[in-house]
Amino acid sequence: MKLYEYMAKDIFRLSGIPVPQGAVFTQAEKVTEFVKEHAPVALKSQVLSGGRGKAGGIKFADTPEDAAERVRELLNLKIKGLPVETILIEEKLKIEKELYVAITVDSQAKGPLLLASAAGGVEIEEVPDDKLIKRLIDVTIGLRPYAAQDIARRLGLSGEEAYQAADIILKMYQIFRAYDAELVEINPLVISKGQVLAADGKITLDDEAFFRYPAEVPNVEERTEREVKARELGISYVELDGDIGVMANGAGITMATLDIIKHFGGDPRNFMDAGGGAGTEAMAQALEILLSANPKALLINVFGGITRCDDVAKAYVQVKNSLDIQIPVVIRLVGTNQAEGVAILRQHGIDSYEEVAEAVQRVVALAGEGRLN
Amino acid sequence: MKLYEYMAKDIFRLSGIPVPQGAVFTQAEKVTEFVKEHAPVALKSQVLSGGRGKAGGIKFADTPEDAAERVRELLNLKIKGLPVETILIEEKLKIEKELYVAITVDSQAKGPLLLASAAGGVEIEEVPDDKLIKRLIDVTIGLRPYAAQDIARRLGLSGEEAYQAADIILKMYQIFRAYDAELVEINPLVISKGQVLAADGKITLDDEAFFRYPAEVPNVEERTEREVKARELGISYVELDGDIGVMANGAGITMATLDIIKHFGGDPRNFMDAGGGAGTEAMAQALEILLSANPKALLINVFGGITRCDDVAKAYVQVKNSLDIQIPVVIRLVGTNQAEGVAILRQHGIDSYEEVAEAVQRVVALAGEGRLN
Amino acid sequence: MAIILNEHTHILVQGITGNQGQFHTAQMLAYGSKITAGVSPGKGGQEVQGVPVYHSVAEAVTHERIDASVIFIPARFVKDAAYEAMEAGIKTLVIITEHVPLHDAIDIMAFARKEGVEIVGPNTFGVISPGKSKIGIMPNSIFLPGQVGVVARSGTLSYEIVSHLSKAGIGQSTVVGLGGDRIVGYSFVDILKKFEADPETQAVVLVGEIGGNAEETAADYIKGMSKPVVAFLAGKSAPPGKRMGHAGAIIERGKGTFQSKVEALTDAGAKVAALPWEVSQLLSEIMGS
Amino acid sequence: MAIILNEHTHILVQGITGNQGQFHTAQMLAYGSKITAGVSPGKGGQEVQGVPVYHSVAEAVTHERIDASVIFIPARFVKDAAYEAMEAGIKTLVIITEHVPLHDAIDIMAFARKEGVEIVGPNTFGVISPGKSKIGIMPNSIFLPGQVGVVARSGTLSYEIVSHLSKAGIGQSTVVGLGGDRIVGYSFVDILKKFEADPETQAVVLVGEIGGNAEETAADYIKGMSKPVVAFLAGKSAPPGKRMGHAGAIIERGKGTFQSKVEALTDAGAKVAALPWEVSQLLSEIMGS
Repeated sequence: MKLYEYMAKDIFRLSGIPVPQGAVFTQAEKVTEFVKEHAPVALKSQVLSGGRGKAGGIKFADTPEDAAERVRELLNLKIKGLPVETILIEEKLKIEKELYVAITVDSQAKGPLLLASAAGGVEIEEVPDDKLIKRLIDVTIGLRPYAAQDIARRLGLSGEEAYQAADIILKMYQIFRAYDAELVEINPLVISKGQVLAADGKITLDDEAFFRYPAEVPNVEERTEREVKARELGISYVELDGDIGVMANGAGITMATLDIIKHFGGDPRNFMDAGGGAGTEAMAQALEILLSANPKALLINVFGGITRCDDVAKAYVQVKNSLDIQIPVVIRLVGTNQAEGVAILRQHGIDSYEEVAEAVQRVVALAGEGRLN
Repeated sequence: MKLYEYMAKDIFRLSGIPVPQGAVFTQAEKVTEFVKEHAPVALKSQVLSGGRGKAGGIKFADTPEDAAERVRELLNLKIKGLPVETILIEEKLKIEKELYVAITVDSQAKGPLLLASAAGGVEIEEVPDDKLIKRLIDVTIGLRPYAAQDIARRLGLSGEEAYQAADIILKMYQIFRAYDAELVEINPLVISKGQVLAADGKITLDDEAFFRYPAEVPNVEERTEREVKARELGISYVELDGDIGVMANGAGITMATLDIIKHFGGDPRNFMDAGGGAGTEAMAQALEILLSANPKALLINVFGGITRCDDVAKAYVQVKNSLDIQIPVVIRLVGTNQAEGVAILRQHGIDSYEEVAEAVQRVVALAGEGRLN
Repeated sequence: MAIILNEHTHILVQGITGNQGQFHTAQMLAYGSKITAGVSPGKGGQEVQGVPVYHSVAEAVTHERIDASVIFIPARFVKDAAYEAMEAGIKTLVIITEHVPLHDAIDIMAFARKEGVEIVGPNTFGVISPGKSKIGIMPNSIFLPGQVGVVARSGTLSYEIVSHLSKAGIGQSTVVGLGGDRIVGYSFVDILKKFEADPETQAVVLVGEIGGNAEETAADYIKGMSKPVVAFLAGKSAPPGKRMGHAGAIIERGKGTFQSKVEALTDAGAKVAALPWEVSQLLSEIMGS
Repeated sequence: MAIILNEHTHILVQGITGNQGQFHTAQMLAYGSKITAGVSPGKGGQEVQGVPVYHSVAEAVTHERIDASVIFIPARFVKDAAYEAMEAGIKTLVIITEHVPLHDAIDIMAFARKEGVEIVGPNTFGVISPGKSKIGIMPNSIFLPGQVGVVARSGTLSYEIVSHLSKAGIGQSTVVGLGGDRIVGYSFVDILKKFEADPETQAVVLVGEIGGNAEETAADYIKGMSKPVVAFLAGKSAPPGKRMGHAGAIIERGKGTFQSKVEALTDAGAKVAALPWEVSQLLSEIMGS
């Protein structure tokens, strides 16, 4: 779960990492008092996607009137398709230096990785490798003061600035561990009037650890209704742009199914890994999600491993009778109890395929026909 | 630093380990209200030495009058020479089972050791080895729930009792680490009306970690005035029963010096490892401590390593002139800058020895003469 | 021979009395796996499919020989179960459970390194040495003993590929599921090394997917391998920034793209199949059968 | 030969710019120790006695060869300094500092085990291989190169004994201070094993004291040693329950008594000297010189 900048900064503040004076607004009318006290100010759209600055999502103002006007503009903005609903207004800093610091996970080293660069303020992908400081963190001892001091020094800091930066880096690591974070990023970490502070902040939390999130973790939902529903069912669902609805069992095979659809000239409407759940109720709800996205045709691709083909067939037959499915459905069914499953489908007049290639070619053709209607 | 039982139980309570209802009293007059509410009660003298029960330090009462009388008796008691000043009064428990659990440090394994026994309530030294459950704890992962559950099961518990006991054991480990403890002991851990609770509690904290004790750690001083003063000087000082004052540099050589004194028929008044501090002020204060214990003679045994003999000699000469030393002092001085040190002493009419055997024989003889006076 | 697992491997099942544990214990026994014990706290003394159940791993290892443990435990308790097995001295763990918190996986791997333990998973279908033994949840029917080693990030996709191999008469020495999470124990390189050293294995199939750089790192190692490698990669059509089911299957910040992986593997001399069923064709060509 | 330390050991001094660090760097250099670098955060680029100072251990190891590090750092920062050295890959640490918190020592030892690091101390005078090199704070003048290995818990007492040896013409191969704390790195057994394996060492002197069971455990090992062992133990007259200076020197709950140690060592075939100066006499008798 990605947190909005202002939420990340709330956590920073709680953890003792200095952030600019700021407040959150959803209405232009309410900004007067804050801006009076802190002008000049920066007005920052709260969205989760990157490239907010380039999209015009950050503005500046010197007076309350000016600020209210800018807030109105921002609240009318859409960034990558999503409307801006919240604005963080902060004192505008006199920035002397911009640094980059992040803690993320290194899959290869199987542990936390600290990234830092003296070239802050730009997207980290644009920082050349020789300007990027990397340090793996051994979780058995954690990030230690000497390591944080070493990073601060290699960022070109010394004296009080180095001390403050090292302290912030240590606190970032504490947040990373205490909040089950996948990413804690400060970009830029700025030096302003001798003080080191987080001018921006990104925190991404691990969805799998939600059961132990600290009480102060907010809930952020920037998903479509269908994605929310799939999430509740424990199903992996990602919405795409095409018109062939896809349900498969297993992340790898679902991805491969999408690839095969593309290969044969089709265009998938979604990624749906329905996992091993072959129960009638689960099947019905998953199909409802698929259908609500208005695809032209559906492909169900099941390789029965743990999932038994006869169970899948039974569930589908039952659901088919209760749901009013108006589009063609192609089923590919192989694996455990394949013969029984295929027989059950056939009893109810439903064909199925053994080869994924044939099934995909069929569904692509059917979707094409659907598009012509 | 050993904590009193009631302090240990305060920490238990803070950490969520159940303890009996109780309150602390220093005056017999104040017990009425508590005893009315919780009678029958147990009255427990708060002392740091073991064997409190055998010394008559624990009593029981059914009524407030009875309790007040017992408290009066206890407040007149001395246990191992120290007067009882505080009484912990607790509800008297209906005890169904008494267990023993402790977490201590294993020097050989270099980590925490959990000890448990189904034979609680007696001194742990009296528990035969085959009835003692031992489990080393790997601090990199800490004491884990499965380990605590395993201990509870091996203590013969099951169901809810096992669950509660395991929870208490996990919390004991948390205390052990969070408070820098050398020992966290519950003896007995009792089962009373289906509840598991700490009927007694011992916590010993590591003196070297005082700088990071949690705020709630109380300060316990059960030392002689001289021991307190030595502690403030950073000198290791232990009071003994004899009449020869001893100052040496190094724990091992100080112990050996006491042994040699005994070997030659003398009796040391104290252990004092004055370490490497050869400054005049430190020397003066250390000597003042020694003299205030009224020994018949003093032995100063210095093997100069880091400590330079000339510095020791200079300091002694200066101090000797300012303090009024009424008893004979024997000095043994060897090691770094030995010749210079011996020369300085000689200039001031002070003899010194090179061999510890000779020095000890001399001081033993002088103390003997002192005793005849 | 085979890697990781053979007919002599004595297996412990942690969480044996749960639904998953019971079902797959039966499946593994049916395949011939040597399951010597199960663990389920509070249920010591019971039996599951004739396998004795113990309260704790410590208890199990004092009574039975155990070489490897397979974990069927709810995600939030997996860390504890893994620690328990490692503290008891077991040196191979197969963690089937999905949705294990990231930081728990990090902690498990750190302790495993300290204790010298090898870990398959989490979120894996397990390991099977066809005809000898399996430790995991893969279907029993699709595998065929033979000379091709298979290593995959994902389960059903590798079943798809393996069943094509088996139908084509191409048997497998061992099939290993690394697991779909961002942090897993064995990496492609770990397994490639084992296949390279295994005299029974003649060629290797690598089934990868978008996200991370595991395939790129594997490519570096493949350059020096003596045995041929055929790869298939899923996620060619996946959009960036979206997690495709697996926690690890996400193109982030321009890293982990399909193209990057195909290029790396091709440059390393591996044949990359465009479609799953082409893997067996490429293998047949290479192995000249 | 010698154990732990010889004339080729390249030494780092952590805390080199402090009073203790500066003084003992000079003393070690005077003895011939090969000190290649020092560390003092914020003071990189300076020199102490001609030794280059670096900001961090990581920086020092990239510029200089370092085989061992000696730590002169205030007690509350020792854990961090030890971690830093170990993370930088140094495999031998000598921790001079006393008053290190018990739990810090526990943490240091746990990480050392993980990283395969050997530790002398804390609260040790260090290690000296007479005539070759020293790492520590022992006086330079009292040692004599030779064939007797000495291992001790405490400093000044071992100086006392060593100076008797040297005066009697009995030289030392290596003298090791284990440290007086309850938790220290090397144990008597670790060092006895090294002396047993060291061709230069002909006999061993063990200087122990009351408290703990290190001497009893040592006795178990001594039973199987080929080389003669002479022991001296301090604390015969110490009362129970009182810490005699060293954190480890306390008779608790009837354990760690003088008698128990003397018996164990005598039973194991070691000669136990009643008085410090008898050690050299017993050695002379045994070695027939």
